[in-house]
Amino acid sequence: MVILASLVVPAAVAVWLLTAGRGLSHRAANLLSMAASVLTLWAVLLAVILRPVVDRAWVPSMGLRWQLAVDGISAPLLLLVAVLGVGVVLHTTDRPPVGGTSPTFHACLLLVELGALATFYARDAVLFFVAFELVLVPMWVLITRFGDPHRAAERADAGGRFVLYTAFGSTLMLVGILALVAQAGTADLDVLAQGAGAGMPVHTQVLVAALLTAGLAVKVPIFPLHTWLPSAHTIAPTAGSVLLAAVLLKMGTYGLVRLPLATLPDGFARVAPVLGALGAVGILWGGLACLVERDLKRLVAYSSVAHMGFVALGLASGTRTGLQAALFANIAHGVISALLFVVVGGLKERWGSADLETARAAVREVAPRLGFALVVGFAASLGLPGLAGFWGEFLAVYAAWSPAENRSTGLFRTLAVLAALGTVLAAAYSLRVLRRVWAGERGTPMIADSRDSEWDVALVLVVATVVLGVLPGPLLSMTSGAVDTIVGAAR
Amino acid sequence: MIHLAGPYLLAAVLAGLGTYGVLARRNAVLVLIGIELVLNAANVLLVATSAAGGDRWVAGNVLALFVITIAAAEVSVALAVVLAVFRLRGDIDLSRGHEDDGAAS
Amino acid sequence: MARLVVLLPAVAAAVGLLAARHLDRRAAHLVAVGGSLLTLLFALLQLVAVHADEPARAVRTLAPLHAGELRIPLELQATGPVALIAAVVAVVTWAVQAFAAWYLRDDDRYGVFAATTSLFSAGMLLTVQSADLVLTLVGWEVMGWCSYLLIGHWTRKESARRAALKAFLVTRLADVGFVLGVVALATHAGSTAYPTVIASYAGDSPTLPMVLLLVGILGKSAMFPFHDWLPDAMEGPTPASALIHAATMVAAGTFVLAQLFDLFAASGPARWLLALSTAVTMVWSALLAFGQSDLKRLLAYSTLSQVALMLSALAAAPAKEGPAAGTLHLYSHAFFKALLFLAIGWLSVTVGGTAAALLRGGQRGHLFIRPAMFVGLLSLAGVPPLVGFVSKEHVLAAAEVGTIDGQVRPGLVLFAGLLTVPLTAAYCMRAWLVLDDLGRTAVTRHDTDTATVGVRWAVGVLTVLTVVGGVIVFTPLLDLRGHVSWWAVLMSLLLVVGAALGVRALSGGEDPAVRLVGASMPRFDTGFGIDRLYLAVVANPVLALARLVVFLDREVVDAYVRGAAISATLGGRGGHRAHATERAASGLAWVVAGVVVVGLAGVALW
Amino acid sequence: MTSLDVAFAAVGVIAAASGLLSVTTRQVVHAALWLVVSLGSLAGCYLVLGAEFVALVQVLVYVGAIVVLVLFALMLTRAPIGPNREVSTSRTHRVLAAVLGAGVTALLCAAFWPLVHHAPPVRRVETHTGALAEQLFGTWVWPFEVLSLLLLVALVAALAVSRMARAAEGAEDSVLDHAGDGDAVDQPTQDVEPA
Repeated sequence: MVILASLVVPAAVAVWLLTAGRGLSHRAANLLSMAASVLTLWAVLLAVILRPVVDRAWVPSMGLRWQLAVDGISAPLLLLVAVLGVGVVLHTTDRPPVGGTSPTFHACLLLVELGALATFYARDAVLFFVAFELVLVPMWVLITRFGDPHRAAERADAGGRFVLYTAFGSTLMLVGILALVAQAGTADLDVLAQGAGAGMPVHTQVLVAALLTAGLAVKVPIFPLHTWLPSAHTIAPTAGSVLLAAVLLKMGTYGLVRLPLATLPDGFARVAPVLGALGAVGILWGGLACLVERDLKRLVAYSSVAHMGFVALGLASGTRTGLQAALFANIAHGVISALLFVVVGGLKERWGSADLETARAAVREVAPRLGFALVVGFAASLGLPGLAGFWGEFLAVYAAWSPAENRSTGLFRTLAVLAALGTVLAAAYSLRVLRRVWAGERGTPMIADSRDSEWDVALVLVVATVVLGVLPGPLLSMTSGAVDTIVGAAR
Repeated sequence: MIHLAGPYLLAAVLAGLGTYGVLARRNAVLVLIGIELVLNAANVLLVATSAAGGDRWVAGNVLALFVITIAAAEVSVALAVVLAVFRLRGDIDLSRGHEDDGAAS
Repeated sequence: MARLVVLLPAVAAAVGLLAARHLDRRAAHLVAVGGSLLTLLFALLQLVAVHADEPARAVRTLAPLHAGELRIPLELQATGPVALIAAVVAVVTWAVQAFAAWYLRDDDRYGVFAATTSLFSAGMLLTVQSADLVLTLVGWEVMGWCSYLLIGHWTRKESARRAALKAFLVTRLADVGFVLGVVALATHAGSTAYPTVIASYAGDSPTLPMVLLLVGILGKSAMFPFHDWLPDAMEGPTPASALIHAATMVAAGTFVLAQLFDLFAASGPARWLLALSTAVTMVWSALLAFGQSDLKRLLAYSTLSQVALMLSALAAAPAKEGPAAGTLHLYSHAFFKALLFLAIGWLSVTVGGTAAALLRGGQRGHLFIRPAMFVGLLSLAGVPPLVGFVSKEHVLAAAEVGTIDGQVRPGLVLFAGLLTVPLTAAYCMRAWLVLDDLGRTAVTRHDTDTATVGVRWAVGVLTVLTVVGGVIVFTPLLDLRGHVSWWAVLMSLLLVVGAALGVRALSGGEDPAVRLVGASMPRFDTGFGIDRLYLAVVANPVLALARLVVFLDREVVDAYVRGAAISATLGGRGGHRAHATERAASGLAWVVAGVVVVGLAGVALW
Repeated sequence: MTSLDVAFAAVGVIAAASGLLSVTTRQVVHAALWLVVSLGSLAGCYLVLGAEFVALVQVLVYVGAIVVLVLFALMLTRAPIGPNREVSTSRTHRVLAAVLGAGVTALLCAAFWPLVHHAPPVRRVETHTGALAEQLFGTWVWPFEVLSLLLLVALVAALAVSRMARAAEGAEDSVLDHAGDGDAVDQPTQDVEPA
């Protein structure tokens, strides 16, 4: 019941905002969306605690079911989405969107939240796909209509690139899902995971796993399928960037866990070395790109590529530690990148552009709060212990150093070394940004410090970053049961 | 007693002829004749199935009637279009392309 | 107790950070100094408790982490050496906090500085107390980050920004080795608890993990070839330098290695690596120290040399000797180096800088600084019975035992150590001559010394500890098994006295470095261009690679994407052009042809 | 071969042959007339298959109404009397069309082959008009009603299309008038559309 409530509330409000409520003022739309997202958050909280199950027939002739549930893997992601759902609406309170009407903007935010929640709830492969695709359109609207108002051509380019690239990935994934469902005769993800690809010839498993992995890798994104991400992030409004980084990318990694890894362990074992290697290359690639990138938002986007490389590496290692690492890094990246995009988006808004080469006032001097959040964000981004980023990356390196028996130890240890070197690059680009943006002696031109809703959001994220870093135990134990099930079934 | 091979063969032949008629004619009205032949091939199949029995709702015959009705509707609209085109272009030659239009006007 | 020792400074840091934002500096001061005093109190209580009862081998903190196959128990320990070093760290932290409150009295960011210092000490105490590799790593990295913030405290100064960046990046690069070493050790044991890890290697040689770990330690301890970040770090406020150099970050590696000494002793290549690196650093930085034009940088190079001495004890000591000599030197170095830094910081406030030329005769007539400096420099040079002498002799003794056994590696360390002894004495003498400038007659008295009671207490306590700290060898806290032979003592004493007198004789009333080194002093100041070497070997190639990556990203990886878009557009345009003159009849024919082909395919496949 | 088979073969061959003629003849009107023959003999086929009502409707609607409509259309479009090469497409096109027609036949034969291969003859079931009426106004009444609606819509649509064509004619004339003014059409700022 609470599951349905958490889906129906944003859906209903979004549809109402898009149809009857189009004339609402910014304030009214914001209040309404706030109410909806807070309600959703409560419903998700209840769902995470109560763990109910919804199971109704959907397309009986095809064996598809309207099957929704919560487990250890999806629970943290659901919470993340619900909290950020409130966060982005709160963040929008003081800044009416440019480029379209406020109700449309809020409706898009709610729809993205709805799609993400449905994706994480879904226990039916086809339902998962449908929910997965649901997010595309509102996100596209956010990018192309509400994006950077100064650059119309790039808005269209970024939005189109985002939609076409991810739709391309989704097509691959759809083919994989259909092949999987047709071969196994069921679309129930739990049943598929228990079956673990039994009775399927190995080459079919490898093919299907490769299709699924490739499709989902676009969304994650994993090198070399990442080029949609920087442009989308650069153009998207702050709330859009936050959702993109903290919600959409997570759907890709979640899909990797649920689909190829859980349902086709033997096939995935063959694909994993490639995935792991691309993840490690992504870590270095993203880190290196950040060293010379001029646009601050693009830089954060590239750092996302690097961080998702750790997730991919953890997933590829095939151990429980690796899976735990990936899930932790996933959540941690959600929080950290959300924080960074809130801060960086705020800076871009104040500066008028996000170019790093332009001489500006040092943020530490003129806007200490923003500066503080920026420092915490980048410190967490470079994997500082005590902040959220550390555990996932450390455990991912550990998992790569000691991969599962059926993985090549030599290869994975090389990848572990590369990934560890990637953390140095992360340190280098983080400090580069801090040195250019945060530290300095200039006090002009003055920019306003962060306050009100923006600061509230940033503060919540800072606290979340610290809490996750200091107390990783609850999150790790939340995921451990489900991880044991998945890897246990694979063994 | 009847072999179903006959009706089936007739249906196949009529469909082929109809296809040929559609493709080989330049005159739009004659194209319509080809379409009628294809529709009738379908009708032959329907009636033959009905004749083979085991049809509680007489679907074969009823559907054949429906097809005839639809054919009538289709022909009336199609002929209206043909006449409209004729009035616009002065002919109903399907082998003439757009650039010929441009040249003509 | 152990938990409180770690937790208190962390809480002080958090509260201090809040205080720095919302309250006045008085509150920040209270939190920082009070927190460090409380920490000191608990550290001392812990020391007493350890002395009285059974040492606590494992103290639970948070619930153990179950990260899949890996077990992370997150435990602390409180053995004798641990409690001792924790107490030392607490003392130095308190002294630094008390000093900083006065030193940074005009700084608008004192609150942040104090909070960062608290956090820094929390990191160090965590590293010291941890019985878990992951906790060690956490403390290790937290220290690294705090050192970045402390060195770069004056962000309005470009040189400080650069020094902070350099310090963090160099140590972080080396930390790759540390992380991988931890990971490799944990992989072997399936757990990160020290006892489990050590037990799992019974009979196994942990060469690779220890070499990796060692790389990290070399970086953090600023050993050759990572040594250049430390002198640059002098850009930070002097209290921060005192903290970083004396008892914490730079020396932390010694203690971590001492904890893992059983493993380290079993891995020859790692010990060779350490011996080579420390021998080079010891001698080279002692040489460089002599030629510095800035006395604070002189102290920085002396830190390098002394930390190298500490670590060399671990490289040289035979397995049966244990790591106690290194720990002892860590203990003594903490006191006298903190003392020296605080004294010179105090002095710099009164004269307005730390350059040798400015400081000439600066301390004359100063009631506090002069004796403090005297004791500190004597201890650094290794004059009995000061604490520096005691520990240095133990280190040399440990190397000597190995050398007598006929091993090359301890011999190398002993040789380097014996070279370092006179060099150290030489630069100490030079510092003293500069500060006390015997040839100068007119000395400006500094009546306007504003130092607070806290500062006087801090310097006084450190002075006393430097003088009497040596008695530690008569307690059972450190398991010292080496025996200092009388002839070694005699030899090093002769070397010290000879070098000191030689420098004195050469000076002739001038700064001896100016006379000896003269024109090449700027090259000493830049460490003979090692910074440019870093740039040329690491930074510039990486940046070039980064530019290549960006180019490839735009022109190759993305080219496929754009290529797909362009080909789709071209295809569409071509199709549109082809259809522009379409005849209905041929269009129909194509459609039917397509349908037939699809049908045929269906029938054929069916 | 049963007697019904023979009867069906007789009418079937007539239907097929006249169908062939109707799509190949060069005389436009003949094509329509051959279609009459073909559809009529198909009605015979239905009779043989026992569907008397369908046969009747076939004659009434197809032969009586549709073909007449076609003839009207031919006349209204000034179809030439006598053989005319212009009614068919070029030779290559026709060859392609023949191939595709044969392909369709082959395809259908291939699809039907498994159904009739070695199948024994079946008993013919006659559908009486009464039974048909019962079903048509019982089971199928809603589709039937929808179809009647469709017919109505088709009628209206036919009317509308012919009227629209007349309106478009007028519009085209006016566009041509403007085009005659020179290069005014090329200027996007100028509104060339008549109100």
